Formats: sequence, structure tokens, C-alpha cells
Amino acid sequence: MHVVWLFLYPIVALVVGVLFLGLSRKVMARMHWRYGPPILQPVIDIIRLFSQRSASHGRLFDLGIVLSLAGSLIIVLFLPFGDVAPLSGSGGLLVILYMMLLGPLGIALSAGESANPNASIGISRKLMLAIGYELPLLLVLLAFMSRYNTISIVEVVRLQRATGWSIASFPLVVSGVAYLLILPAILAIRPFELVQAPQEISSGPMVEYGGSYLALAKVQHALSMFIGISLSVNLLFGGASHPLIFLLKMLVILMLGLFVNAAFPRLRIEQAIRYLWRWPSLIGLVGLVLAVVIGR
Amino acid sequence: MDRNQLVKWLKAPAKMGHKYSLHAVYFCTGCGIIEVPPSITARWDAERFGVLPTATPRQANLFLITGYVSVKTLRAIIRTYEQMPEPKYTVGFGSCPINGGMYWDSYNTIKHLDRYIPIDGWIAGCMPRPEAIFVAVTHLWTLIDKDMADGYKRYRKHYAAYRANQEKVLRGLDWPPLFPVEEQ
Amino acid sequence: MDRALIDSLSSTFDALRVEVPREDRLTVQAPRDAVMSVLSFLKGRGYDHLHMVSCVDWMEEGQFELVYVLSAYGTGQDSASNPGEEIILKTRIPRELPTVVSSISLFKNAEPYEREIHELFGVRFEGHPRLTPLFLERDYEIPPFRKDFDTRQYVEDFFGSIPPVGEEDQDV
Amino acid sequence: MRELELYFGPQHLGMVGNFSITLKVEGDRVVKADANPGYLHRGFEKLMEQRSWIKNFPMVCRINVVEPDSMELAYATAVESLAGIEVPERAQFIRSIYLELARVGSHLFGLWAYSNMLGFDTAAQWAMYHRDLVLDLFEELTGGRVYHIYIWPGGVRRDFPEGFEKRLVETLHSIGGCVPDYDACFFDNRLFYDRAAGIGKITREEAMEMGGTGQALRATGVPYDVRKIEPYAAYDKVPWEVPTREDGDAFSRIWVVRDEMIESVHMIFKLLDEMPKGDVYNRIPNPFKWRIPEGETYVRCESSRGELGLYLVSDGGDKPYRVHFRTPSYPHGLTILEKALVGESISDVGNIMISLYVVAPEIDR
Amino acid sequence: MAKPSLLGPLRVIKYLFKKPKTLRYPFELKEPARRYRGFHLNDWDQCTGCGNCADICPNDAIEMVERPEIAPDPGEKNERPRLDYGRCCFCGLCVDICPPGSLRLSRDYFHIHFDTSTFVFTPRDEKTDDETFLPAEKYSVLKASLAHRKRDYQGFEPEIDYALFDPDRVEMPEVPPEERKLSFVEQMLGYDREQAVREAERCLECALCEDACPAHLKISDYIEAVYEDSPEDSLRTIYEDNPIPAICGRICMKHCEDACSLSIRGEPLAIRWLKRFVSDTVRNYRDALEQSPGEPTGKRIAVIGAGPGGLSTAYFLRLLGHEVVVFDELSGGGGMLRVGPPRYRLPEEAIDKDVEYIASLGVDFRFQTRVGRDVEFEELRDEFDAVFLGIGLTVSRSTRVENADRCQLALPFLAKNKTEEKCEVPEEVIVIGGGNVAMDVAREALRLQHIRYPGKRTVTRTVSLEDWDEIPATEEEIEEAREEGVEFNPAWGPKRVVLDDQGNIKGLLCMKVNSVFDEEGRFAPTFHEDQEMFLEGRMIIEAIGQGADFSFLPKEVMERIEFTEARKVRVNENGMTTVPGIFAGGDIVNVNLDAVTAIADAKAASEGIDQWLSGGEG
Repeated sequence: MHVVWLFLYPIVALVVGVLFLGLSRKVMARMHWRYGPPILQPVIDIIRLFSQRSASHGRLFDLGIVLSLAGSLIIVLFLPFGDVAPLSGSGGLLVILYMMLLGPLGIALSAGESANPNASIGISRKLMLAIGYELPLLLVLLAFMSRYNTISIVEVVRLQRATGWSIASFPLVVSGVAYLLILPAILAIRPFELVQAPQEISSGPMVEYGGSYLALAKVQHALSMFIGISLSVNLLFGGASHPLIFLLKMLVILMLGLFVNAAFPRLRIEQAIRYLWRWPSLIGLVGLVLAVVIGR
Repeated sequence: MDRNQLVKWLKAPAKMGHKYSLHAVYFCTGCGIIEVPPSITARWDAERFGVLPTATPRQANLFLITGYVSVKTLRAIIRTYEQMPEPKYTVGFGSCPINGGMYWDSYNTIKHLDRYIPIDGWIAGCMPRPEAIFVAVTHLWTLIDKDMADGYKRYRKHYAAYRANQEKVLRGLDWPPLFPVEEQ
Repeated sequence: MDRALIDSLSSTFDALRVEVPREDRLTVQAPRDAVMSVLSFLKGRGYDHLHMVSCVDWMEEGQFELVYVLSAYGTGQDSASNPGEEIILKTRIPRELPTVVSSISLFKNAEPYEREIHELFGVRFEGHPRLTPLFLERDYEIPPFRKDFDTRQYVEDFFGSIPPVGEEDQDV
Repeated sequence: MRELELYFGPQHLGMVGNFSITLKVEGDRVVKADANPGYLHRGFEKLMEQRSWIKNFPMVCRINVVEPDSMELAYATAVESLAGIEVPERAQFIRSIYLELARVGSHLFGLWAYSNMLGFDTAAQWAMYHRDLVLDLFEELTGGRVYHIYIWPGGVRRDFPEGFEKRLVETLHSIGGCVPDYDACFFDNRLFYDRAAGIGKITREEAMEMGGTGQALRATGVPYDVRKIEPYAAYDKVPWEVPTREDGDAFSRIWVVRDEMIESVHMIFKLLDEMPKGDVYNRIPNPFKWRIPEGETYVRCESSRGELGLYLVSDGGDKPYRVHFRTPSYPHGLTILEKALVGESISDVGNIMISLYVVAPEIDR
Repeated sequence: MAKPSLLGPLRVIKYLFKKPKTLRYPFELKEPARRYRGFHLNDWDQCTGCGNCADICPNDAIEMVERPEIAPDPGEKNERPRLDYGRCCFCGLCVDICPPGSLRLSRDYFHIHFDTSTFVFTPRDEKTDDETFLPAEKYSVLKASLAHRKRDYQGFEPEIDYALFDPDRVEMPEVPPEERKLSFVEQMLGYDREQAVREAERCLECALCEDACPAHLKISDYIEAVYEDSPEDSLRTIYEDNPIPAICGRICMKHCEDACSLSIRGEPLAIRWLKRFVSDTVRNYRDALEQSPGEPTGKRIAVIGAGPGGLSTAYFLRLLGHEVVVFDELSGGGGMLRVGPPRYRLPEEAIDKDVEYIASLGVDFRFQTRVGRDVEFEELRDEFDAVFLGIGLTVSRSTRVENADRCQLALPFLAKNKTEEKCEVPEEVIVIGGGNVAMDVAREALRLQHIRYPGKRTVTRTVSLEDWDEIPATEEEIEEAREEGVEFNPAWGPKRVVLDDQGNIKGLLCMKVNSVFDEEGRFAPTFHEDQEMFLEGRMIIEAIGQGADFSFLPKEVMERIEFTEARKVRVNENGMTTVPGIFAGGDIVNVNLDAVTAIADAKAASEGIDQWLSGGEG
């Protein structure tokens, strides 16, 4: 059973991620006063991209994207979906923290190979942004770890079932707010959609991606969306015992994210970093201190 | 089982993908671009047809050549076209690429675009309305269904001739041939 | 139009032909050498807005005519100039040896205009920092805006010589 | 730091129009910007020398696709002044209404371009939707969505169709009803302020030195507007204000655009109230035999992007001898843009360009 | 502006729950505006093939192509505009210039195709998709994308108030009816220079008139010359085809103006008046024309009749160097034009001006010389190398109703009025006939009455078989006659001339006409015998047509000359009759019975004579 889940789970994550992509396009369209594409449009896009010929720019170019995708897939395995978490025992939050860097790094590796100035600008933005949100994320995760006294995310979820959602419990609410503040950056939505920034740097790292590379990048994007939302549900909103309830919670988070996405333009990278290192980090630090002081 | 039937079935999803996911290069080649923003935004909403503008040619499979093409733009167009991954479709938008249009006697615009890159469909009008873009999209769907949208194949087949014409207009192309050009 | 301006123009410079075709319009015909000094004189009088630099090819007379259109922004304190008035300054230069001093030092926005005239008419502007091509990709034997460049003929000869591709399998 | 050469355009999602800027960047900063126009050069002025006076009317509007109408007006006025044709009073009012409508449409397009550039799709989509409503009005009035060919020497080409005034007012009210939404979501958006304030700053002196007009100049506090200083059509028949701002940055320019749009709508209402009855067209001479007496003229008008000038020479023949358009984007896109980009971040290249409202086809012509 | 805010923008959320504003093509279709400028429509029945659209097109997108399946009406061409949508910019200039208003723009705008050749086609109202765009089987998959050319889907249409051409002609100054009916003063005063230039400017140069003109004058050229303000050039152009401009400029039947494309929705260009303007303005033809007779050839030609045909033949032959002698029984040139048209339409000075110029080229005029009386026809045949018969129709016909012998005939009446002693007229006059001659007679009679009985009530009535819709006189003649006070009684046929006891004419008894022509269009009037009407009148003039007088011809010649079914002299394309050496032209040959057709005949005949004399086939 366990082994089956190991293979099934990433697929579920992928499906959910892609559906979320479709849904987000639909919801955005509504706020734009239009109908938007069919919900399955991203699936069609990905199929189309896989069937197109694509030019490679070298081995690292191929490898990087796979690496990034692998990173995301591994994270997925650590995240409980409802009650199920294929790799629940080991690592947990720390693994996630590390693996979350793998995505940007892989893309950076790959895109760096394409020698397109837009791509290199995009990479630098991506890495800076990753560094930008890693710091508050670390603070948040540390607060959770010290509060719940565990590094396993499954444990966190289990404990919340006893104590209520951590977002509703003091002092974790502070860290929770900090997490929500960096969530747009993790999801790479506006105002932090500055890695792709099609109007500025022609979709940045992806500028040379075509065909199956782009398809993989899209898949990776869908997965990272899943990861970001799933992590917040697990950490802040108590996870769920039933996958459907879990999905519902994810949906709510997604909607909140989309509202923000629809309401703001994108920031410049230095403004983004300044923001991330100021308010979320500050709040995260306060949250950590409170968690350490008030906690056991 | 019939072998052809099998091939057809296997190809069906890809074909479906090509049809319903036409991502257009966003390239304002001429004045026709003025009708593209309305058609991709709230009033007409081309995304319902799966048509989206993309930032780079690598991600696109549809090239809307919007309006007249000056010599300088032709270079960029060929560049862009060659960067697009196959299969790719081109649609000439407005009168000017068909036969010169308004600028039939201008020294600096291309008269027949299909002599430089292959075109799968033309939209008449000056300007064509957004609805015409949608009809062009459905037209392209039909062509893809019937395997008639074969511009990229023609480009391969006649690459030498295309390249010769391109070189004639743009003295010296500063990039190597996309496909090997055999001596004829 | 300010009478005093007209008087001081003609008293300061010789060989100027000043006309007032309309109430709010002044046409000044100056010799080539005087253009810069007239321009700077006018700028000093508050005409600080250079609308455009244009060029007319009077082929039959063998001359190019450079046209500077000036008016005032009307923000200067001391200037009595009215922003609704325009001064058209014209000068004729021979068609064979078309050179003239660049007016960039007085008006920064003259730069692209002069570049354009250089490209499309072949007039040289002395002291212009970059007379590189602005619009055109191809070289033309005659600068295309000259009257002796026949664009219809050119189109027929040049674009007409490009063959269609793949005629034989048009019947897809 | 390493200097990098970066091509912004012509194929670029942030580029409106076929235009390109060659940037020298150090890290994120632009060290030098070279505007590279010519992708849309058709040799308009040469082509116009080959066509008779009337045949140039379908031609002139195509110089600028975003707002073709001011081009029509400039050419029609120049032809009228050379040929001595009178324009009926009602036609003058219709021209003003039409031009203001075009200004609203053009500014909405600019708003689309600008907010799209900032990645702010929502306002962009709304603006484009509203522009389409304006285009519907144009379609009803002139028969074309984009190229109207409506202003004609001697007046306008057709009178208002039946019930047009009512629909005009209704449409403008429905657009005006969304102004609070635009304000809340875009103009008063904190992040819009963060992105635009202080960006692409040009001082009043710089703007004047480099031939700036329109929003580029008005955003520095100079109330310079051809409609006021040399009124044409019916602009002197109704009261209206020239909106200005002091800072000279992208933020001020976009706000000037917003205020202008609202002012234009108000002006249309006033003009509609004052509009007289009567003819709208004085018949022009037979187009096949129409000669215009020898002479030259320079006319100017206020397009949505700044001052538009036209220098027109006739040698007494049936065609213009020389046509030269002074388009507003020309100094904005070639001189001011190159200056304003230096020292800015690459993220703001498109931002600055669109805030200056550079429209490529009217640079290249 | 309010303070920038972070929460305000979240207002967008409210639109999540509102209905989107998108028009969902193809489910929600938006009708294009009423004036939409889409693809072209062309009503082939109205289109005259004038080609103005092709001329005004700024993009060379319109080409006139010949459509052999069309049988053009007179004054039209069988060419129709063909559009190239690879060029067209949908500006609608072609619509605004189209004189018949047949070319319109529809509200259709879809044409999407992979084959560029489909973008060139000929618009037509009743065209269906199948015949226009789908040339071969293989295209049938694409029918949807060519949804095109719906009928009655008109968009931008021509409006005469905004047309690019001027539908109203420059008013011709004329003597008002109250004044002119009191004397024989010339009615039309003629254009002055400025008016002529303004009128000439209206010409669209489509040259439909040149095809319609029997003599194929280069009308647009001489109009252009008038516009350029050089009447001399214009006169030179006219004289290439027409040597009697002063005459034609007054009384030409102006087939050209009927064909004029401006006439379809407006008033035709005043081609005739402009010709008159040219001939009046140029004082000295010789200096203006700088013509001289060609090298003498030694051949001699006799022209019988100095009417338009005779004058023209003489002129053309003289220019070729032949020696020409013109015989006419009248005292001056002009032939029937000297007799027929009243002075207020064609003063003799105008005729003499043209005749004198031709005489000055060396043509020998022998007036008051009637062939058959003063000189024998056989003598002419011996003395001259060729003979041209331009004798015209000189004998008035009679109705031959009871007591018709008491009536006067039109031609003698008119002829006498040309002399100093005018005809005596009573206070009530009846004119039988509905043609132009009848109008002339009636209007002359009316003038004579006014001169003779000043201040008294006088009546002039006309009776014609034809009803208003088929009355043969030109509209303007009728209009002018009515202005002057002539009464009309159309669709009444004369039955009997009623005499009083003294044997003087008392009036005319008429009967109602049922129909004038039979089914085959032949003249065969039928009457309602029971409906009668009595018109009072002391004098009745019959003006119902004329016949030719061939009595001067010797019998053997007369026998050899063949006639057509319409009782006209049969000539070949060179104007030669069935007797070698005898040529003919004018009213005895053609059915138009007007001056310009006579000129056309004369031109053909003079070329034929020249060819025949130089040994070619006649």
C-alpha cells in the first residue's frame, strides 16, 4: 500500500496542481470581466507542449529542469494530503526547507545554459526571491518546530488536531501571519510574479524553453503551487483527515492568493526583497521569539 | 487493426493539443496589432479558444503577422519564426501581407509575405475585426484537422528558395541557415 | 506677430526675407550661414520650442530647403512671445553639396530630425554626433525621399523580381 | 560590474508597437539607451507625395493606429487652409466631439498598455473593454472600428446617425461609472504608487529642452496644450481645464492621463449641449481635378500624446509636394526616452516608455 | 487623488460574482454598425462600368474587368470593378465617388483563406458563396470561414449629400419665360468663363459620353481644356471630330449628357453648353485652330446639301486635300438647321460662323443652287470624282385626316418665320405632333401671337398621339414650352379638321388614343373611337414628321439605290450607297435624325470617299 502511494501521490499532486492552474485562470478571468478558458486548458497546453519539437541548449539545460522537477516531487512526498503522507517519518520540515531551494537552483542551472540575458536576469531574480522568502520561511518553520517540538510535518498536523489550528493559537498566529505574508512569494504570484515577468524580461528563465522543457517547467510550476498551498494548509489550518476537506482548504487559500494576485501589480525585485526582509521577517522573528519564550 | 488507424489514434491527443492550445507570439509587426489587445481582453476574450499571447517565440505555436511588414521587421519576423518550435502556424492579418495593401508602392515594405515565410491562413480586412481572428482560429482548427496547416513542412521543403528570397531582400542574413541548404 | 521682433530681426541680420503670411505666423528666409545665428537669436527671444526640422527637395531648382519651425512654450518670464505663434525659418542649400551646421547645440530634439533628414535626403549636418541610419535597413542608391527616387519604379523592379516560393504545390 | 547589451523589443510582451531599444546595462541599471526605430517605416510622406489630395485621406490616419483621428484633423486643416475651404459650425463641434472621443479611446489604450506593463492585468482588461465600447461608438459614427476616415476637408464625412448622441452619452456614463473602481484598484493602489513614483523623472527644463509636449510636459507643471493656446475646431466654444502635475515622473504622467480623460468626457457633454444644427459638409471640388494653390502651411493640434504638427507644401498641383508630420512620439521616443532611461532599472524600461506614451508607428511613419 | 492604499485594490473581488461582460463569439454575435465598411457590394444592373472607383482607389485595388456576359445599355460599358482585398483599405472612397451609387460596402467582414487568389474577386449583389470562392472540390472544408456576401446586408452606402462629385450643374443663365415669349431673342445666354470652368470641373473623366456620342468626340479632353481655361485647346480637340461646334453647342441632341454618369443621381454635365461656350468664346477660329487644307490631291467631290452632314463631309475632305464643292438650294449654310430650329434656339449667326470657317479652308459653297433644277445630277457625276448626298428630310408629312389640306405644314411655317415676313397667326393655334419640331412650331406660334396681339389672351395647343411617358420631344423642350404657356393634350389623335360655314378652320376633332405602337414596337396607333374631344382653333399646323425628297435623282440612279426596312438609304460602313461613287449620310441614312449623327455619318463617308478615291475598295 505504501509503495503504491509513493507513486500515486505525486500524480495526485500533479493533477491537483494543474487543476489549480486552470481554476486560477478561470477565477482571474472572472475578475477581468470575462469567462476565461476551460478549466482543463493547462492540460491541453501541456499536452501540446510535449508534442512539440524543442531545441536543447546543452546537457545542463536538460538536467537542470529535471533536477528542479525532482526537487518538487520529493517535497510533495513529504507533505501530508489528508491523512496520507508517503514519507512521513524522516526529515519533514527541514527537508522541505532544503528541497525548496532545489527548484530555483535547478531552473537556474538549466536557464543559465541558454545564455540569454533575459534568462540570466530572471535567474538572478529567482534566486534573490528564493533567498528573500527563505529567511522568513526559516523563521516561521523554526517557530513551528520549537512550538510543536518536532520537525515532522505529520506530527505538526497531528498535534494541531489536538490543539486546534495553529493559526488560531497564540503565539503561532504571529508566525502564521508571517507565513501568509510570504505565501505570494512562494507561489510566485503577483505582486511577486517577477521571475517570469513576461512584460519585463520575456518570462525570464523560461525564455529559451520550448516544447517539452516548457511542459516540464509548467509541471514544476503546478507542483510548486501545490506545495505552497499544501504546506500552508498543513502548517496553519490543521491539515485534514479527509482528502476532500483538505482540497477544500487548499481551495480557500488559493482563492485568497488569487485575490491578491488580481489586485496588485508586480513589484521591482529590490522592493520585493526589501518587503520580504522587513515585515515578514520581523513578524517571523517575533513569532519565533514568542514561540521559544512561551512554548515549553 | 489498420496501421493508419492506429497512427491516427495515437496522434489524436497531440492534434487536439495543437488545435486548442494556440499560443501566439506577441509581436506587433504592424498596425494590425491594435485589434489583438481587444480580442485577448475582456470584450472578446480569446482565451476561451485557448489563444494566449506568449512572451517568447519558443513557447508559441501561432504567429499572427499583424499588418504590413517593413524590411527591417522582416528580419525580426524570420528570426522569430525560426525560433518557434514545430509544428507552428502562421496567419497573415490584414490586407498588407497579402498583396501590399495600403503600402503597395512603398519602397520599404514587403509586398507578398508568403515569399519569405510560409503562411497558413490570411485574414482580409483593414483592420479585420476581433471576430475575424476567432474565425481564423477556427479555420486553423479545420486545417489542422485535415493536416492542411503544413506551413512548417513547406518551409523545410523549400527552405533554399525561402532563404534565397530572404537574402535578396535583407542583404546578408547574420545567422546560419536553419536547415542545410543543398546546392541546386 | 510682434512688430518689434520683425524689426529687430531685419535690423540684426542682413539678407533675411521676412514675411507675415498670417497674423500668427512669420516666415523667415535666411542664407545658409546665418541659420544658426538666427536660431539662437530667436531662442533668446523666447522661441524655445523647436517643433521640427524638415527638408523639401526643390529638384528643379537644384536646391534643398531646410525648414525649422519654432514657437514658444510661453513659460519664460521676460519673453513677450505668444505660444500660439509660429516662426518658420527656411534656408536653401545646393543639392549637389548639401551640408549645413547642426543645430543640436541649441535644440536637443533636433538630433533625430537631422538624423532622419540625413538618411532620407542625404543632407550632411556638421557637428552631429551620430549620423547613423535611423529607419532604413537597406541601402538605396538615391536617398528615398529625394524627388528623383521613384518609389513605384523601385517597387516594381525590386519586389517584382522576387519569385513566389513553392508554386508547384500550392494545391495543398 | 559586467556591461551587458540587452535588446528590449521588437518582439517583446512589454513593448507596445514595433520598436526596439538597445540597452547597455550594468547589473540591473541602464547605463545607455539607444532607441532603434524604423521597424514600421513605410515612407509615408513619400507615398503621400504620389497620391492626390483626396487619396491621402485614407492614408494619413494610418500613420498612427492608436489615435488616427488627430492625423486626419491635421491634414484636413492644412488642406483647408491651403485651399481656402470653410468648415460649417456644426462640423466643428462634431470634430471636437470626435477628437475627444478618440482621446478617451487612446488614453484607455494607454492605460491598458501601462497597467499591462506593470503586470496589473485587471485594470488593463477593464481599460481595453471600455476602449472597445468607444470603438463601438466610432463604428457607428464612421463605419470603421480603428480607421475612421471621418474628418474630411470641408467638414466631416457624414452627420451623426440617428440616436447617436443618446448612445454616446450612455456609453460615456457607463465608462464613467467605473472610475471609482479604476481609482481604487489602480490609481490609488499603493503598489502602483511604489512602482511609478519617482520613475523616469524629467524636469521641466529637460522636457522643454528636448521638445516635450503633452503629458510629458504637463506632468512637469506646464499647462501647455494646443487646444488652449491655438484653439481649433470648437475648443474655444466651451470652458475646460488643462490638468497638470508637478513631479514629472511616470506616476504624474499617468495621473495627468487620467484627469485628461475625465476632462474630455466632461467636454464632450458640454459640446453636445452647445452643438448647433445645420450642415456638416461643404462640398470639396471634384477630386480628380482638385488642385491646391501654391503655398505652405504648418498646422498643429493636440493629439492624445502631445502636440502634432504638419508641415504641408503645395506646388499648385494635384498632389502634395511635401508632407512632414511632427508627431508627438518623435521627440518623446527618441530624445526624452533615451535620456529618461539612463540610471533606471531594467524592470522600468517599459514602464517609462509607456508612461511617455511612445507609439512606434508615428515615430517611423 | 486619495492616499495610496493597500486594501482598496481588493475591491476587484466584487467582480468575481458578477456576470462577465464578454461577448461570447460565436454564441453572442454583435451586429456590425449600420454604416460598417465591410466588403463591397455592387449592383450590376445599376453599375455603368464608368471606372471612377478604379480611378479614385488610393491603392490600385480596383481593376475594371470586362464581363462578356453583360450586354451593356447604350452609354454603358460591360466592365465591372474587380476588387483585390490584398490591397483594399476599406476607405469607402469608391462608394462616395460612384455616380450611380451601385457600389456599396456591406457589413460582411469575414474572409479567411489560405489561398491568396481568393482575395481577388468581382463583387456582385446576387453573388452566392459557391460561385465566388469555392472554385474546387477540395476547398469545401473551408466554407465556414468564408461566410461572406450575404444579400441585403448593406453597410456604408452612398449618400448624395456627401458624394465626392457635385450632382448639381452650374445654372445656365437664360431669359425668363415671360420675357422670352415676347420675342425671338436667343433663350440661353451661355456660360461666362468662370461658370464654364466651374461646370467643367464637375467632369469625372469617365468617358462614358465619348462612347455614347455618335461622332465619338473626345469630350473629356475638351472639357478638361475648358477646366484648364484654354478654350482654344478645347476647340482644337472639338474640331478633330466635329466641325460645327457653334451649331452643335446649341441644338445637339446630347446623347453624351444622357450617358453622363453624373446624370444618374444628379444633373448631367452641361457638355453641350460647354461646347457652345468654347465656340462663342473663341472669336477667331482660324487663329485658334491653325489648320490648313492638306496637300492638293486633284480629286473633286460634290456635296449635295449644306446641312451638318454636308458641312462635315466638306470639312473632312478638304482637310485631306480634296477639292470640295457644296450645293445647296438655300441662301446660306446649315441645311435644315437654317430652316427648322427657331431663332431663339439657333441664331443664323452661329451657323454662319461655322460655315464661314469651313469656307475659309477653301471649300466652294454654291448656295441657291438646287440640284435637279439649276444643275443636273448627271453633270455632277461627270464633273466630280464622287458625290455625297446629305440632303436631309425636307418635306413635311401630313396627317391626311379629313380637311387636312386646309392645315399648314411645319417646315414652310418655320421657314417663313426665319424670314422678315413672319406668318400670320390667329389667337388660337393648334399644333399636331409631339416631337421637337412640334415644340418649335408651337413655341414660335406662341411668340408670334404675343407679338401680334400684345396683352391679349392667346392659346396655343398641341395634340399628340403619345402620352406623357412616351412623348418624343425632349424633356427640357416640353418644360420650356409649358413655362411659356403652351397647352398640351397628349394621347389624343386627330380625327377630323372641323370647318365652319365659311370654310374657315373652326377646330380639330380628336379621339382618345388607345396605344401608339404595336407589340413589335412599330408605329400603329389604335383609338377609342367613342371618346372624342373638340379643340378650338383657327389655325392648325401639322408637325408629325418629315420625308426626304429624292426627285432630283435620275431614274436609273434612283432604281439602283437600295433602301432599308426603315426606309433609309442603305450604305456600307464607308458611307457608300449601293451605287459606286455615290455616298450618303445624315437623316436620309440614320434613324437618329440629328446633327451629331450626321457628323458621324459624314466622318465615315469622308474617310470612305478618301479611301475610294485613292483606289481602295469603296
